Amino acid sequence: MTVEMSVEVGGLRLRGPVVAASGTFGYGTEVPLLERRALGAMVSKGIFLRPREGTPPPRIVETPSGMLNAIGLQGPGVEALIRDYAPQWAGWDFPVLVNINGETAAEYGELAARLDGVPGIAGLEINISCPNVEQGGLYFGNDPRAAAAVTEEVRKRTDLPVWVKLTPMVTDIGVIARACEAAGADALCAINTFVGMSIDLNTQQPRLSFRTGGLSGPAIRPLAVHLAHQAARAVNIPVVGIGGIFRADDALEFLIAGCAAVQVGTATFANPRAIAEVNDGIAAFLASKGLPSLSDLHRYLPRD
Amino acid sequence: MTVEMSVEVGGLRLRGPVVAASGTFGYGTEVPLLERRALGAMVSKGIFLRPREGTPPPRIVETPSGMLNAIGLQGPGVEALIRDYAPQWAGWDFPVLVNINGETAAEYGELAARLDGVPGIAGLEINISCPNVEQGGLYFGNDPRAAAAVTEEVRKRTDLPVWVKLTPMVTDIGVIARACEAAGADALCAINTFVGMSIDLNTQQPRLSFRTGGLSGPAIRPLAVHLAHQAARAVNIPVVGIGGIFRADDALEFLIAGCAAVQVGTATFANPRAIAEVNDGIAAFLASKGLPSLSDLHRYLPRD
Amino acid sequence: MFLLDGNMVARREVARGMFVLSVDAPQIADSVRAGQFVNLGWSPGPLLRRPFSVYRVDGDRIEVILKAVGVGTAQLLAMMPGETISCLGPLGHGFDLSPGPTSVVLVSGGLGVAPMPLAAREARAAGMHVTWVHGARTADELCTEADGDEVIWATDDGSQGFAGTAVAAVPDADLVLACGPNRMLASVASHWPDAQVAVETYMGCGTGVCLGCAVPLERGGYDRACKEGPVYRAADIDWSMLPAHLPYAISA
Amino acid sequence: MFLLDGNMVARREVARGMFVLSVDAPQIADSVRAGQFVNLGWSPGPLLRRPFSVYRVDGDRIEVILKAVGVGTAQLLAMMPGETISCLGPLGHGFDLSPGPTSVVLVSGGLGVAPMPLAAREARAAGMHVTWVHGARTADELCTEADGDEVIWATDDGSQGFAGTAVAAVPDADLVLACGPNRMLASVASHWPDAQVAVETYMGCGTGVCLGCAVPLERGGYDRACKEGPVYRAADIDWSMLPAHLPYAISA
Ligand SMILES: Cc1cc2nc3c(=O)[nH]c(=O)nc-3n(C[C@H](O)[C@H](O)[C@H](O)COP(=O)(O)OP(=O)(O)OC[C@H]3O[C@@H](n4cnc5c(N)ncnc54)[C@H](O)[C@@H]3O)c2cc1C
Ligand SMILES: Cc1cc2nc3c(=O)[nH]c(=O)nc-3n(C[C@H](O)[C@H](O)[C@H](O)COP(=O)(O)OP(=O)(O)OC[C@H]3O[C@@H](n4cnc5c(N)ncnc54)[C@H](O)[C@@H]3O)c2cc1C
Ligand SMILES: Cc1cc2nc3c(=O)[nH]c(=O)nc-3n(C[C@H](O)[C@H](O)[C@H](O)COP(=O)(O)O)c2cc1C
Ligand SMILES: Cc1cc2nc3c(=O)[nH]c(=O)nc-3n(C[C@H](O)[C@H](O)[C@H](O)COP(=O)(O)O)c2cc1C
Ligand code: FES
Ligand code: FES
Repeated sequence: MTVEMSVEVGGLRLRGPVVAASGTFGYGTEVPLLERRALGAMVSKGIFLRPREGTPPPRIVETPSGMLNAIGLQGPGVEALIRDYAPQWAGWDFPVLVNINGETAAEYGELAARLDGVPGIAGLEINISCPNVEQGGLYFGNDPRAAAAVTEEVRKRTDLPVWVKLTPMVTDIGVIARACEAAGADALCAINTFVGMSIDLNTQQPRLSFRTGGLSGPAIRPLAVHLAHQAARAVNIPVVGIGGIFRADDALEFLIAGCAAVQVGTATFANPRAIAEVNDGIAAFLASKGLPSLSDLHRYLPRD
Repeated sequence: MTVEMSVEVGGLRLRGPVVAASGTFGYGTEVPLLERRALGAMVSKGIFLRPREGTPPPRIVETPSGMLNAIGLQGPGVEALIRDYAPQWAGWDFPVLVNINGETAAEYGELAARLDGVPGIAGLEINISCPNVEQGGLYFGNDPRAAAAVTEEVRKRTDLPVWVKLTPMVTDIGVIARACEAAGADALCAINTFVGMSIDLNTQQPRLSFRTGGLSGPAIRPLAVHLAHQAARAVNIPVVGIGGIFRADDALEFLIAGCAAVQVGTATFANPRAIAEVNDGIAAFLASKGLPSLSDLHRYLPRD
Repeated sequence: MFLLDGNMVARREVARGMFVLSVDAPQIADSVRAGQFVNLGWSPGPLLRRPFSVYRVDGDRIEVILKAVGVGTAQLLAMMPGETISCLGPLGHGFDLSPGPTSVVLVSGGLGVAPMPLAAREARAAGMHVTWVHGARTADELCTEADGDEVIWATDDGSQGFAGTAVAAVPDADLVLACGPNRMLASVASHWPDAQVAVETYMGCGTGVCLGCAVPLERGGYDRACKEGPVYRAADIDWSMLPAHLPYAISA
Repeated sequence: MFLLDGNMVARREVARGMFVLSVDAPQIADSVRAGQFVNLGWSPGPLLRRPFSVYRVDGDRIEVILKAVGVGTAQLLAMMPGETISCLGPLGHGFDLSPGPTSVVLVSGGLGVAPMPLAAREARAAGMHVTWVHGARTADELCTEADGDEVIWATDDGSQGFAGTAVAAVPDADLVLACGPNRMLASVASHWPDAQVAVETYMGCGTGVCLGCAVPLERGGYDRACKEGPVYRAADIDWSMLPAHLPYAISA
């Protein structure tokens, strides 16, 4: 039985529901082992307008069933991205979204304008887990108004599909989700990493040079499933589930919880074939249940 | 070298910094293996004014390096607690705090009044991770005003030491911490479980009958260390660190991050000797560093 | 209750995919009663311990019987003799086999055979005639180590013994003891309200502190399977509220 | 780059607590160059793979050398021959041993010996005279498998060979290659700016996608140890910003 795996997510038709998550797949040029046929789409490493050096080492630390990272959004800046990577992407058979980052809503808008219409760039993912310098460093994603402002600014400056990637450390993710939907997002991605800290007993200082880092991996999966479910219940646009997906069963939890697609991040570090295995496992599950297509999967979305 | 392990936490002098966490130690009468000498204090299972049946099974599910629980605060109600357990506690050589829960601030206040002066009860731990029925089910702990209102209500009705146990799923734990401090808390406990969900692929429904549950265990430790650190930076009263402590090294991360003491929960399920091992391991670490007492441990609390 | 680091000394196969592990655990072997269980942990292993009925006792050793149904059981079965398993037990409240009844039927489905050898031993010690009724889907899934004065086999496909469920094959007796999927125990309850059944629930601690192992009662409220249970009078349980879809149930 | 499930076939001790594991990994054995590494994973094991230099190649087998310094290395050393290790590699950019220089010194401290046997092989193939300088705290921590035309031992306590660090024992040569604690490499850099050094960093992916393995450069910015490294021209690294307290460094 062949299963129809394609899915429409926020203005993009993906051949399958498994997307490579930002920051865990570089610019798509590094991982040679991956079976690319399984990629629904790819989100590039987060980019700023200008080049960024990133944080000093140590940048990562392993934790129980997870890892903390503080890369500091190292990257070449948008011009180099357009020059060096977009032309390669233009030839690929899956869409590439660029993960955009800024310190002010205006910076996000400028990025959107610069990337609009560039061949090879199929869409934008707004990373709102960035400190808002105009609001004293509070994350954009923590405040529905700031999140909406960024989304609106980007929406105005581009015709590309706009996905907004939500931050998990908020009191009510539904409020932020609705604010972004109202501001013009085509899809939401839930969730980014949780802020965590690990202390080195020898130095009695944080292990990461940046002190805190973002927690990813299976440790956060139950939290991510809950938050993606809450977001999916709150809005009418598609939600892409992210957080600790290592195997097809994990992805299916998000899909059943109401997500249209999923992103796989940390898993790729442990298993460079993870995306292919997740994709194929979802197809096998659907086939075993006699479901002809992904869209026939039961979504668990009670609106009580 | 003997190390001075005693510590003063919010109106109570504990012989050691390791406290049994609420809901993971019953009423202290069940775990016969534990070496009680190592217990700094114990927090009893959460109690309401009236008896509660709790949620139907399944109530727990294992997740990567963690577990979800939805016990539903099953318990006999405050009168039975006073009748059946307090007299036993009165004879013990470590203090017992009662974890109190309500649906309105007034209910918390009534509990505090009822427990005030009862022999065997050394203090109260307010669990503010309860839905506030007067605010449409939003957790008390999610809103600084509601958290302060509960704390104030309890403070007014008792002379017992009052610890407030913070919920982690908030945008800024420092704000809640300061609100509780200002409302009269003697100490803060950080943190309670995170809300999570796990989906059963066979039934395509949540595995827990209550749908969501609280995530505990090593999975959340990096998040808990960060939040406890944030809380400790925000206030001048002691903070008790909680979340995923399985070994002495884990507890030391919280202590270095600025906590005065720690609570051990889920670890006791996997290892009934966990509390003793954590306590003894802390003493051994201090000795190995040549520190004569717990209070000589370096606290990492930059206030930038 | 003891907490021991036990040496895993042997493994044998007793049905297709069903194995018995022997673990050195002297104090537990000495004190365990039929229907009680041990909570096993190992390293590297899952976060929580895994509960298993004690199957037999052999000198200083306890035996547990299992199949690979998930991560933990697969890891246990991949262990080599010589590796260490942490054993917490004996736990729970076992079968009541005080003298009185003259005959007992031990009814088990699949892995539900687990507590029955100890039950047979205690029943015989109390002077009862023991009938062993053991069912599975098909002949090669029957646990071959039968231990009754009389033995009745039952298979869903009729490939050995009685064609049908173990419950349908139960003869008359003073006392009925049962273990198996919760679905099967619910059927036992409808035939023999006074039967003693060993139920299964997810467990957090195994020692009574977490309230995770809730067993819904007919009279309302919940008991702890690890403390008041896992053995109950069949009619005391509210079967409609006890989940029937635990992995063990699927594989039985 | 290959991803192979390799059979662990043997283990031998080469210094106190220091072991060599042999793993079947034909394509990696065929293609690996000195200074490259493999990223090892196993189940049940830690979340992330663990990077190890390839120590030797023996037919279809690669060898890695390690001590138990943490959870992962302890698990690897507890494995029995016959168990499976997932091998991702060869990874990174190794030593440049193209013909030209007539003599090379291979300087290693503790586990820094790891990439040296392959380096010796390639250096000899390129016609160089190989001096092997290997240091440790004390005699029984020296890796006994020396492989140079000339061998110099160094111990901090003077219990064997030169009394002092390996770096202090280095003779003149056209080329210096070094591996060991980052502290030691910083000292190499101050003596021989053109030395090729293999550094260590924490790693997420090992394949260049996570940017976790940042190596601070003298000219500013960061390189990826797993892609542009782990071998660098000594003077190109900003040693003041490279952490010196990784566990491996502690144990060396
Ligand atoms: C009192 C009692 C006695 C038992 N005796 C036996 C026995 O003798 N032989 C045997 O094979 N099995 C027995 N079981 C079931 C056994 O505990 C589970 O099969 C085992 O825990 C599954 O672990 P896993 O990691 O392989 O499965 P997973 O499904 O990977 O486990 C995930 C989680 O679910 C729990 N879990 C899964 N299935 C069950 C289950 N059926 N019951 C309780 N918890 C479960 C696990 O403990 C774990 O927390 C008993 C259960 C109980 C409660
Ligand atoms: C390119 C490279 C080659 C290496 N070659 C060897 C070798 O040949 N032999 C050898 O014994 N060791 C080698 N190491 C170090 C080895 O990878 C670590 O000792 C090992 O990862 C420690 O794992 P653990 O689980 O035992 O330690 P833990 O401290 O429990 O590990 C926790 C985390 O820290 C990381 N980590 C800990 N120490 C190091 C370290 N020194 N370097 C990188 N990551 C670390 C682990 O990967 C893991 O993510 C190499 C490291 C790198 C980067
Ligand atoms: C090393 C690393 C770098 C990341 N960089 C980014 C980034 O640049 N932009 C972004 O939006 N998310 C970034 N993330 C977050 C991931 O895209 C993803 O949301 C998160 O890791 C949770 O998914 P996972 O558990 O599958 O990894 C990064 C994650 C990791 C581990
Ligand atoms: C089964 C279970 C029951 C719990 N019951 C309560 C409770 O009644 N009141 C409360 O404030 N916290 C309760 N908690 C939360 C713990 O006290 C603790 O805050 C949390 O589990 C994190 O710590 P840990 O990772 O060490 O378990 C419970 C936790 C578990 C696992
Ligand atoms: S398993 Fe914890 S109370 Fe029964
Ligand atoms: S380890 Fe991921 S980029 Fe080097």
